[in-house]
Amino acid sequence: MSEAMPEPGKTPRRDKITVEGVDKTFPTKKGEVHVLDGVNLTVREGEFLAIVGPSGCGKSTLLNCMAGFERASGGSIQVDGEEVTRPDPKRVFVFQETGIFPWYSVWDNVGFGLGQMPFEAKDEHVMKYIRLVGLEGFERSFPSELSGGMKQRVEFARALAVEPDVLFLDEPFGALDAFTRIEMRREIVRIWEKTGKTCILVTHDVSEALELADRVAIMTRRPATVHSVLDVDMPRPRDSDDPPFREMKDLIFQVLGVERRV
Amino acid sequence: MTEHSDAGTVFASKRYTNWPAMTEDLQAGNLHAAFILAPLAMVLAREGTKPVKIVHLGHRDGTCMVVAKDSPYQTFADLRGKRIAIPHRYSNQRVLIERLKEQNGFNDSDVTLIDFPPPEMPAGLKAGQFEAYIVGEPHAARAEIAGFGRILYYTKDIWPNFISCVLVVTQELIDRQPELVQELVSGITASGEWIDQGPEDQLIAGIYLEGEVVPEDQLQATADGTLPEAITMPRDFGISPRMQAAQLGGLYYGQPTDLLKYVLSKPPDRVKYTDLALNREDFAEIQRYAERLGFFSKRPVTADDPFGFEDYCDVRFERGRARSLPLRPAAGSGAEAPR
Amino acid sequence: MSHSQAPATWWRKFALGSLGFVVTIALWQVATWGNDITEVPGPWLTLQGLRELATDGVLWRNIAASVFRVAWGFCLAAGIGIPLGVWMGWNRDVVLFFNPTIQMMRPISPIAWIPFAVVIFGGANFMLAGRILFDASDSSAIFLIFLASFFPIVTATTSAVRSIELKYLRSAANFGVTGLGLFRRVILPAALPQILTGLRLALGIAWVVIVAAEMLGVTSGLGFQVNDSRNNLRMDYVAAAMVVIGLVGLALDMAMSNLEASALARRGMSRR
Amino acid sequence: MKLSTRIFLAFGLFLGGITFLHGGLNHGWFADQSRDRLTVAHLPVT
Repeated sequence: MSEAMPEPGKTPRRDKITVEGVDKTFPTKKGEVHVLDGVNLTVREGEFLAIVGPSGCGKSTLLNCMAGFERASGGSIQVDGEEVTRPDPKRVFVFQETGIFPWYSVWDNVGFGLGQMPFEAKDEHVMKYIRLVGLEGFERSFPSELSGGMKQRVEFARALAVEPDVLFLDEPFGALDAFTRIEMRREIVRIWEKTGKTCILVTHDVSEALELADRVAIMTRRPATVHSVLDVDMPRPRDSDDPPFREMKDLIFQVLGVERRV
Repeated sequence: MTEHSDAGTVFASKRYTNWPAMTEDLQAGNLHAAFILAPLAMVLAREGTKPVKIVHLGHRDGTCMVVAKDSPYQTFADLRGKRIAIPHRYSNQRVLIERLKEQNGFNDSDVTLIDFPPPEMPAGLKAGQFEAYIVGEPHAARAEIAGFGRILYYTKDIWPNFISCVLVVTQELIDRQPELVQELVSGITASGEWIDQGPEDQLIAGIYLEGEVVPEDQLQATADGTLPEAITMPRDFGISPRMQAAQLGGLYYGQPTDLLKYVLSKPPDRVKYTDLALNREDFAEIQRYAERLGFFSKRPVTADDPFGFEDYCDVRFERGRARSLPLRPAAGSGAEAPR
Repeated sequence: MSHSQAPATWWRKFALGSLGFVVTIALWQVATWGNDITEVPGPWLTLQGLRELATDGVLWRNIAASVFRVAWGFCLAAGIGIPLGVWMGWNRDVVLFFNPTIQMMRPISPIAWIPFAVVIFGGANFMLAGRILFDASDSSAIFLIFLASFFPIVTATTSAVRSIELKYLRSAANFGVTGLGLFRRVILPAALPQILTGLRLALGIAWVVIVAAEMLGVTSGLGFQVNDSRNNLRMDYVAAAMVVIGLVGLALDMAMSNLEASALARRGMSRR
Repeated sequence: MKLSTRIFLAFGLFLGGITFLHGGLNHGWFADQSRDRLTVAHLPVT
């Protein structure tokens, strides 16, 4: 897997994930719930794509289908041209309230996906990613002894340790306080720029989407489809008070049909 | 000392809390020797899965019928239509009741028999759950000592020399180690005679008067209580064999020694440990009652399926050589043995 | 308790605890004033009885017998109950297969099984290297303890495995961890807290059952001690045995909760 | 030491210890076997 890193900010060339005509219905006691209706979306390699939409519109379901946790009822999802049938260490999912294991230390958590390796090699590899997310010195601690932000960092380190091609981020900062959230957003952009992974972020926070993504896909209400995909060609680091930032934000809210001013 | 071990046989006493547990262990082969109710022994010999034989008697008499002290009942006839508590369906007490019913012309409906756990009989009488109870000692004496009970009959008043408990052994033990059974039976005969007719001024091995020096090897009790620890007896307790027996009983029964002292002495013929040889007539009479009361319902006794003395008794071991008990003069006993 | 309070200091816990203890003893003493050893004994008589039983050595034999039977019955129940519970929790058809039977047998009190236990295990002793390992009363009592512990353990383990948070299972799947590794590294550790609670509960039930089970058909153990003392008109021994039953039961429970605490020490959940 | 081994060890030691204790006290494991034994059962009742 080549480490060639496209320069950050320039739109990358090749398609990494293609979503064509995807439907998804859930059987419930009260009959079928139609969540996704003909979703089409392509994600290019090394791109940071945000998926925005009202809560409950099915964006998490779409992400779960792309990750292989759920099977699409119709249509197809392909990564590097192969149909997605089940989860794969090449495409790692980061959960809202962190999915790290409370019974393992930070070191064990980060090394969870690495399987059988000689200890020195594993330790070196694990420590590399612990340093990457700035948690050096905490490798022996347990999740219950860490703050929300630190736990999120462990989850990122665990995801990156298996060197996936794609990172699925399902509202990863939802459980954090406002200050940590800002800090973690800068952290994920830094890691993304440094590692060149393809990142797909699901969020209902429009500002977050605009601060992080190269492109923003806007989902409609349920049964959801992709309404439109906007290019966010603003230089980084981005300031949410810049006029172009606010204009795009108005545009997205308009598309979503949500009054922004309080 | 038996032929197999120079160190002699260990006869380990094992105390049960109820008859069913003991009969189950006998039938399951976990137990090969036991003192058990005479009728129950006959039922086991007749219907048990593991054949057993009665080889000796445990003791005679030792059962009393007790009524409330202030109650009007003076004879069994007064108990017509009343409730009497008995320890077990196949108990000898039930046979005694049957004889009393015969003597007083009662039919079955004239008295109600209640199965009742012996230790709770005194409290049951006091609480009025029944008008009388008939049980082995010391549960009869308890009501008397506590002051709310009165002995209506001693066994000797109903059925002199009545057999109550017998020593049974499994046929398997008889076939496999007859000499062990022999040693057990002659030992019991000797101790019975010692209790009833032993010398008044001699102490049996292991019993020391208070203040006497106790040889070192006697001090520790083995884990399973076979070798008794040295027992020190208060000097004023009395040193007749019956009093020594009360001390020993206290260790193996776990019951208060003064209660046993009372049972073994007031009156002395309350329970007898001599004349323990099996005799045909005693058992024949008990068998007659047992059959009438339907003790052998599972396998009724009939002409072509007889059940006689030889089927449940084995007298060989009683004729073995007598055994002498290790006695020693009570040094400085001084105390006059109470009569 | 609307306002938040500082956690009880060690001193406050000890003082109130022992005060409660002393008051109970005082009430007990008054209620049984003047009784002798053939009636409900007072604390002083019980203490003396306890001393006698201890010096006589019979107390230690009976404690060893009861704890021995609880230990074996409980461990066998855990050894079979936990794997079955995990399998049931993990596989929908397996739980549909086993659960109705288990839930039907669960309410049957182990005491009801005593007659069967005695018949099934009444036979030979179980020998080990020429020595008796389980005699007849041991095995029937162990069987009853097995029943008393098995059902709570299986039920607790099943619900523990079924209630594992989806995100842990998805994380494991995402990293390609399946099969035995999944059980060893994710399912068992995730279910451990609830399983340990189930174990502690089962041990408590087992200890209540053992004393009742030993009332019949055995010749050693604390249950036997109670019954035997009753037969021998030694109510002081009965009360002493009850005190010992309480203390040993408490000791077992504390041991179990220490094990639970140390197992969950760094998971931030043990400070319940 | 791994948690699971610690739990197994705790239960194993407890089981082994109590088995020896019970064996010794109630089944006479350590009593001398040179002598013949016959258990004679009785109830504390005449």
